[in-house]
Amino acid sequence: MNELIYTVAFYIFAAITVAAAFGVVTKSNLVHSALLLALCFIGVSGLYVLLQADFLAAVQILIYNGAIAIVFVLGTMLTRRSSRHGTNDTEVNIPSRVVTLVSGLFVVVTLGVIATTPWHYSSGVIVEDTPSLLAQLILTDYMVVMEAAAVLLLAAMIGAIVLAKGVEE
Amino acid sequence: MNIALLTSEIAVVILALLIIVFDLLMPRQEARRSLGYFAVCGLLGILVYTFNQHGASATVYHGFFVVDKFALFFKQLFIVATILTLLFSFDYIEGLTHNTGEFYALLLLSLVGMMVMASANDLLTVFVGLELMTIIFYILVGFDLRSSKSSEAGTKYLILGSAASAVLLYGMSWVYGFTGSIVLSEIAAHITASPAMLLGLGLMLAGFCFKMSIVPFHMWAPDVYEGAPIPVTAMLAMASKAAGVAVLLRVFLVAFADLQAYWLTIVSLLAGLSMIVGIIVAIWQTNTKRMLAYSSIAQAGYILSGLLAADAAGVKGMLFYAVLYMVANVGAFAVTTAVNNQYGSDKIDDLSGLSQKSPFLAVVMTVSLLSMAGLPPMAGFVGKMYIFMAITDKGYFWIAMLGLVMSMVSVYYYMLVVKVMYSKEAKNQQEFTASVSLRIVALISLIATLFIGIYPGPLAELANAAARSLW
Amino acid sequence: MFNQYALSHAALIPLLPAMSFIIVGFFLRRLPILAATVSVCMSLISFALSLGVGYGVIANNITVDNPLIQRIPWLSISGLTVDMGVYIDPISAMMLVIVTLVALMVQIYSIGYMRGDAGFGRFFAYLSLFASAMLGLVIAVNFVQLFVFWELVGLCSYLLIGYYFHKISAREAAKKAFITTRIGDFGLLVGILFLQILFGTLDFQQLASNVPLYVAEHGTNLLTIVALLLFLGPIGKSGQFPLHVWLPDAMEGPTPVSALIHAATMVVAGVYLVARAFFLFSVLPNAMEVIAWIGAFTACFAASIAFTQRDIKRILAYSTVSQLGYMMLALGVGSVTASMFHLMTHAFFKALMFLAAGAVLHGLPNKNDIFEMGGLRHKMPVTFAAMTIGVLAISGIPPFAGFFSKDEILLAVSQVSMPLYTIAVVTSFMTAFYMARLLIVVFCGSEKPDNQPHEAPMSMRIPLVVLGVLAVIGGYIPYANHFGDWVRFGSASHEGLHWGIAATSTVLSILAISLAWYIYGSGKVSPDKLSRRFSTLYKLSFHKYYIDEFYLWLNHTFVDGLGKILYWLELHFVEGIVNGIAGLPVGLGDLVRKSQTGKLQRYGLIMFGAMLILVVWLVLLSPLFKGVLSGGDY
Amino acid sequence: MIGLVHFLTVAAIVFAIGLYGVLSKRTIVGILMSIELMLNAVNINLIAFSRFITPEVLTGQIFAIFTITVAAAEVAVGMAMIFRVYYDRNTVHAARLDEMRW
Amino acid sequence: MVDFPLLTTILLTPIWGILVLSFMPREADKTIKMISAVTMAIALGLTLYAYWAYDVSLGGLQYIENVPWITELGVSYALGVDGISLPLLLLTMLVGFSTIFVSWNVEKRSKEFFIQLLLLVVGAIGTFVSQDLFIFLLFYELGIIPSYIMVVVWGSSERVSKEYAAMKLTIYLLLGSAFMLAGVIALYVNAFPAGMRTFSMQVLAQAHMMGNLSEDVQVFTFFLLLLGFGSTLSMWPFYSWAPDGYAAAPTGVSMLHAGVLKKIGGYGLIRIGLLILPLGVKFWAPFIAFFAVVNVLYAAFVTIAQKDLKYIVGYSSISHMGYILIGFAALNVISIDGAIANMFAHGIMSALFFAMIGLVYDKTNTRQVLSLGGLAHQMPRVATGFMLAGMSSLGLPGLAGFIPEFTTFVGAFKVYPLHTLLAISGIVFTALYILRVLANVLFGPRRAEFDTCRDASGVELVSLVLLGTVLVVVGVFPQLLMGMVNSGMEPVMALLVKLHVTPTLLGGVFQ
Repeated sequence: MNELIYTVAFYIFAAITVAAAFGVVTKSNLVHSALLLALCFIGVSGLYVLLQADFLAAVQILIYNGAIAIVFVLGTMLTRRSSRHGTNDTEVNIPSRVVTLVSGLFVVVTLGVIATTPWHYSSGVIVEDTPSLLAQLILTDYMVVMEAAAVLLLAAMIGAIVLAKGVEE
Repeated sequence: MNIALLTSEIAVVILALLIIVFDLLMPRQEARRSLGYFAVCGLLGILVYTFNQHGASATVYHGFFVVDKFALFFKQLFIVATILTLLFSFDYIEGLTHNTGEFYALLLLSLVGMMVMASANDLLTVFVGLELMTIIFYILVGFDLRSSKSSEAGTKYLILGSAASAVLLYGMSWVYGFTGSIVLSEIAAHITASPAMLLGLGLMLAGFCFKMSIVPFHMWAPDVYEGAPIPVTAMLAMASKAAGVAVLLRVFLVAFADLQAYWLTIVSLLAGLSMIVGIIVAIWQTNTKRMLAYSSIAQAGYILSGLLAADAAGVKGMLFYAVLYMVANVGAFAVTTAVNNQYGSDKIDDLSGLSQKSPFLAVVMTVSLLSMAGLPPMAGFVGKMYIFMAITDKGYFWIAMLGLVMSMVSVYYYMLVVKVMYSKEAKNQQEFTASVSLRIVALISLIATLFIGIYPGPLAELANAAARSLW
Repeated sequence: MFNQYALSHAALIPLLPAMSFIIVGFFLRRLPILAATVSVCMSLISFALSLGVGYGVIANNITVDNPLIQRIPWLSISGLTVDMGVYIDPISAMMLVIVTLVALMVQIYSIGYMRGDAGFGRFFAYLSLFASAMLGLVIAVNFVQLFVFWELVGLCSYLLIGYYFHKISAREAAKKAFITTRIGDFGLLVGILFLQILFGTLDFQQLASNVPLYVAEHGTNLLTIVALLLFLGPIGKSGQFPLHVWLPDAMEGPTPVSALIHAATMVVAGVYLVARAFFLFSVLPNAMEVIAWIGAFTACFAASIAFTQRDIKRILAYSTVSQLGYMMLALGVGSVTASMFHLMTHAFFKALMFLAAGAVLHGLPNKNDIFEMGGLRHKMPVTFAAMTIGVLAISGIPPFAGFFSKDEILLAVSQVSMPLYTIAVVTSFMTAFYMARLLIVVFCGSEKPDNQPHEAPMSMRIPLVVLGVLAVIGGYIPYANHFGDWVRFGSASHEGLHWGIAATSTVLSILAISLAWYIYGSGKVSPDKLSRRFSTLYKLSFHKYYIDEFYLWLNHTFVDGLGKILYWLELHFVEGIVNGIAGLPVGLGDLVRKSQTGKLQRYGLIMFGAMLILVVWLVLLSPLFKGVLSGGDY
Repeated sequence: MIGLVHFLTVAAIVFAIGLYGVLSKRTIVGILMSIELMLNAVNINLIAFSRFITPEVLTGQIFAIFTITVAAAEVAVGMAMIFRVYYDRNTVHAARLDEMRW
Repeated sequence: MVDFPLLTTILLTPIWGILVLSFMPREADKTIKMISAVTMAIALGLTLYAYWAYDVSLGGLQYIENVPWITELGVSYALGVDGISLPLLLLTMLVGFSTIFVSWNVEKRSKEFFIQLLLLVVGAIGTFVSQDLFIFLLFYELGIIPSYIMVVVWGSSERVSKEYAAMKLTIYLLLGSAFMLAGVIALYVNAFPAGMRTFSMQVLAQAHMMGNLSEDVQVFTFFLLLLGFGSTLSMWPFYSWAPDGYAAAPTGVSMLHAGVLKKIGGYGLIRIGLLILPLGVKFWAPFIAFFAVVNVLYAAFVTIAQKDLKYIVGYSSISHMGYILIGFAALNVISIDGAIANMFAHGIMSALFFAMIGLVYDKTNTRQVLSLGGLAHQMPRVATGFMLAGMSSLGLPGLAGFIPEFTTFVGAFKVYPLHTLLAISGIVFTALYILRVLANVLFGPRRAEFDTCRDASGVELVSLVLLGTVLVVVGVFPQLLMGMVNSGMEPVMALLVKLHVTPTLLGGVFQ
């Protein structure tokens, strides 16, 4: 029973994720894309829950939906008047069958790999209290990475400011 | 937990932060050159300090971060590259932007990224270090706010770089998934030639090749090099590429060594392709930076080919080559900067009559270019010999052959530049000025190129020690 | 005493003129009198030494079987040693005397002839160099030395023919001489190389002892080829058919040069070479036959051309060719004695005639055509006398020098081959005819009104007299003194005159002279009419059988043509390939860079495409993947 | 039974869709979104592996956290860059960015 | 005396010259020239001393210096000369010294010019004195780039533009050297197992003896070297850089290239090819012999069709290289002696030729044979130089060209009779074109338009006198050269004996 729910939930979330993702790339209206992207993120966070990564699911919602998707929507709005002058769609875009071919082939290969690889499943116990373990790990083993990431965020912030501020002054 | 091993990285971060602070404290109108000197002095201090770390080969944090001769070699390379780049670009940067302080700070932070990469001993550190460096470079590439080329270059780099990062990351996830670990040595222990492993390996190789601008993952490089401010281009060419090499070496030789049979052929093809494409396309370039970009693609091919030996000799060759390539590029970019300061553009034609206006810079340019082409007695020749001897030993003679032939073809377009400098008349009779620091950098590059070419012993020993510490 | 000194210091004979060359050439070029003095003095000493050598040869009983040889190493490397040295036997001693004598005479003569010429010093320097080279050739101890000096005389010939280098004709003639003889030298060099390979030595003495052994062991086939190759050298140098074409043109040089080089000395170098290498030729009957026939043919052929020539020096040139043919013929039938004898007498009378011709030209500047001269005997008695002696000598009229030597040749030929003998006799007739023609046309008849001839100055007359005397007595005295005992190959042969042969040739010569008188002197027959009657023959002869034209055509068509074709290929094909290869990376680069469209998604496509290929490749390589695909399980 | 393979499959599909988007979206913003999709696919992979391969050490989850961090930084810089481009040329169409080529 | 580093001094003298020149003000034209001249004079003097003091009877390498350089690679700064290299070193000096004076009239940017000229010379010196392959390579390519610059800046465009010619020369030589480098790498890696590797020519020569180099390796490696050295030597079909390059180059560069740098190819074939890879040489020798003949004849015929003096000498020097090649290919002591001596003789000769052409060009502003004529009237000295060079070129005895050619033929004829025969026939064609040139340029009627041209005088005479004297002295006393060359043949002889050179084609005739 539990398993069934799990299965159903998985398929629902998977469907949401894939469908939304598909929408993101196929919709020509960017705002729609951005909203679908947010939906997709939600689907993904659902999958995280299924994978017993509650903390990640929360982070996903917070950062992706709360920040990134919003930024996208904002960005889309701000650049909406984008001039398409001089762009010739037929000339510019890569024929979609080529793109489809590449992506399709990639999926096929990956699926082949997934199917043929002998995974070394672990029979270990799943950690229950993920957030605290994560916190501990990040501040010990992964401290360098954490520091680097911090620096990265700082730099990105400075950079974003400098770039966005422009040359008006 | 030996935090002392992180000292140099932390010091650079502090330096960067100090610069930001000072930048804020300084009056708006005051020139920021003092910040540049400050950065240079700081880096010099750190450079000296890194020599202190020699001998200590240790890992910290669950083996995620390793300080060995290999890492130190690259760190010193990055620091030197940064110092030299800063020195020759003071004038340029001041003409470029008002955000000089931020520029210096970001440059230093990207240096931190590279240093982290050099020491990274697990996939996550590799990834974060790489992103730290790359993302800052996205910003720096787009830093010339007046130039639409700069923002175009930044965007291209950002989009393609992020996509490549995604690919790299996806590859890492497969490797992690199959081996159950992200630490390189543990990966090596669990590795088998399973499809997932190879998929991950392939994706990671693609990702690294992108960073190193190996054909056919090189497409971004010419546009980005051309659009970016010169010091950034220089850093991209010298340091970012070297950082790519550093992680590539560590990952492939430590983690993936057992799968050599699978990746060697591909690497040989990629290296060969890079040499060919980089050189034949460079022939057509009219922009100095773009020409150097293609040339750097070819150089990346040469460096990569050293991987084919998959032993200490090959790695030694690569490290050696990375250094001399850096030295040569410093010279070339310094001259380009000087010319750009003069004329405001980077066309090869702008070099006209340089041999008359500034014979010294003309000589530096010539020697640098020829070093890249690999002509004796310049350093490039020795570097190529090291690499090619190592790979010939392992049966990749055809690559050596191809490399030598292509390097001579490359002389063709280097000669076109030389011709412009020596036989064309200058555009105007204006006095040619170049700052002292730029001249010093050019002189250093010249002397180093010739010295390494004629007496490669010391550097080779350093590189050798660094290479051996990988095993 | 002196002859001992001369013998032991024979090396000085060529060295003295060489010294003179250096002194004159580098220091005295602008000082004509000193230049002439130095070179004449040197020649004189050389001549004296040569006489000493000649006397020493007789006194010390040095024979051809017992030569006096001095050597110093010139070149010595592993496996090859080449000496320079002095090889004195009667033959070379005779040559030394002749060469130094003629050289001396010509130099004295030149003092007058060349007076006032801008290049006076240069001229004497060249003459000295030539004398030195020729003498070096004469005393060669081995083929290399011989070849070295052989080439050097060629050079001097070139320089002296082209002495009036402002004249295009002289320049072309010099070039032609060099190149033509070079063709012969090619054969000579190859022959020498063969000898070196076959015998491991080029020394005459050693070769002479090795050749018979070789022949006994290996037969003569290869050696015959070698000998014929060697003979190519003489063909070129001694103006034998078919390489005779340069010699008449060589008359563009100053007349003393023609006398010295192209009549008396250098051109006989070929003959001398064959005589010197007779140990080789003599054992090769086939080669000998070829030599004989070439000689005979050349003699007759050149004579037939000389018939119709109008240029005084050219007539003499063809007669030289013809006489050289005689000498070759004599060698070909095995008589070194006859050949050398004729060489000597020929040197005297031919030099005499040339110098006489020079005197004529000196008296009548810028006139070469004999038919524009005429009646010169009054104004130029000495010259006339000299020329007459020369003509009589060459025609073989007793007791002049030519009679004895020619008789010797005819005798030798008659003992070997009747057809050759016939040719020789006919040639003798022709010779007498055209020489008489020359003499008559130039000196007899009436004077041309616009000519202002004058006799030559003293310095020019002395040599005429000396040589004239020699041309008279130069035959009989050697003949009487058993020339053949000394100058010989193998056993001495001295049979005396064969009266039948002597009479035949003498009678024929007199007939020929008479005929010439009848046609050209008496005025009863118009030469023009005759020439019109036999116009085809006349034209053939006058145009030298069109051989020059033929060679020119050959040269233009094949050599220049091939050059042009190859150069065309070079420009369009080789360059094309080179530029094509060079263009390959450039063109390819252009193609590749077109993929750099600037559109980032294109870049992305290429990147992802490459990534895909890479991944597919790797994954397909995986043994597991393959195992699964082929149905196995893991 | 839903297992690792299923999650990996979803991730693969999302990644491929992202890849498709990178190549086919017309504006830079769209492309950036597609890249985010790819990164999310990676995260699914990582967390799935973390769950099934190394449940006791959470490596994958930590990796995912950093991926998210980096993605955020990337987006921030990316949007700033897009504003610059838009400011410079009044367009965010990828195909218009071809001032430099060949 | 033994300890005095003579070769280093010789090598360093021009380098000091370069350093001094780089700090001279650009305007000090005369001083710059004087410094170059003095430098080269010192170097020439030292070389003459070395030549004189070399113990011929002892033979072998002398003036040896050996300082470990890059120990891990087995590179050492090893210098030394023997009978093979010493004549070539002397040649370098003689020609180098002359070029300074030939270039005396360079006014434009003279500082750069002389620095690069000296660089060219240094490169040549280095290749000839080094006994270490690595050092050899270091110097080998040193001259190429300065050549490029000099051609581009100071050259002249005639049939092709100087830019084209310079590029062709550069790329051609460099591509050749790429193959050569590949060959050297292959040699280095195969000669000894890792850890014992070395670049020392002496030690590498042992590898064959020790059986380390299989025949296949030698054949392949030598093929690569042949491509490299062959193009340096302008072996057919790798010659097409030479005529254009010489034609476009300023006189001094033409002299150095045709006279000296080209010879590095021949030197390399012997020093690196024959001594280190004998089996490879043996395998390729018949091919080389064939190419040699093509070189001689093809180039001779092409020369015949030329109208430009420099092209004539250019193609003619290609033709002459055939003699060197066939001497090399014959693989016996006499012919190799001849080949080496020929390098010397040809070097002097072609340098003199180019010097004279340079003078003519300076004075008349044309190099077209057809627009020249009768120059012997106005310029007897130049004419003398032309004559000397021309006559040496066609192998006239008494000048330097003859004995080398003769010995080459003697040696080669034994092994390749047919080839040699064809090659010898080249002397006829050589005579043809040389004499045509001499006739058309020097002789003929006086032309009024050249009456203003003054004969060579002052420094212009230096090259004429020096090179002309050498031509004559070596021609008259060939042992001066041949004795030296032959003393260097000892190691070659030992090898050749071992090789059991089997004659090919018609070679059997003589056995």
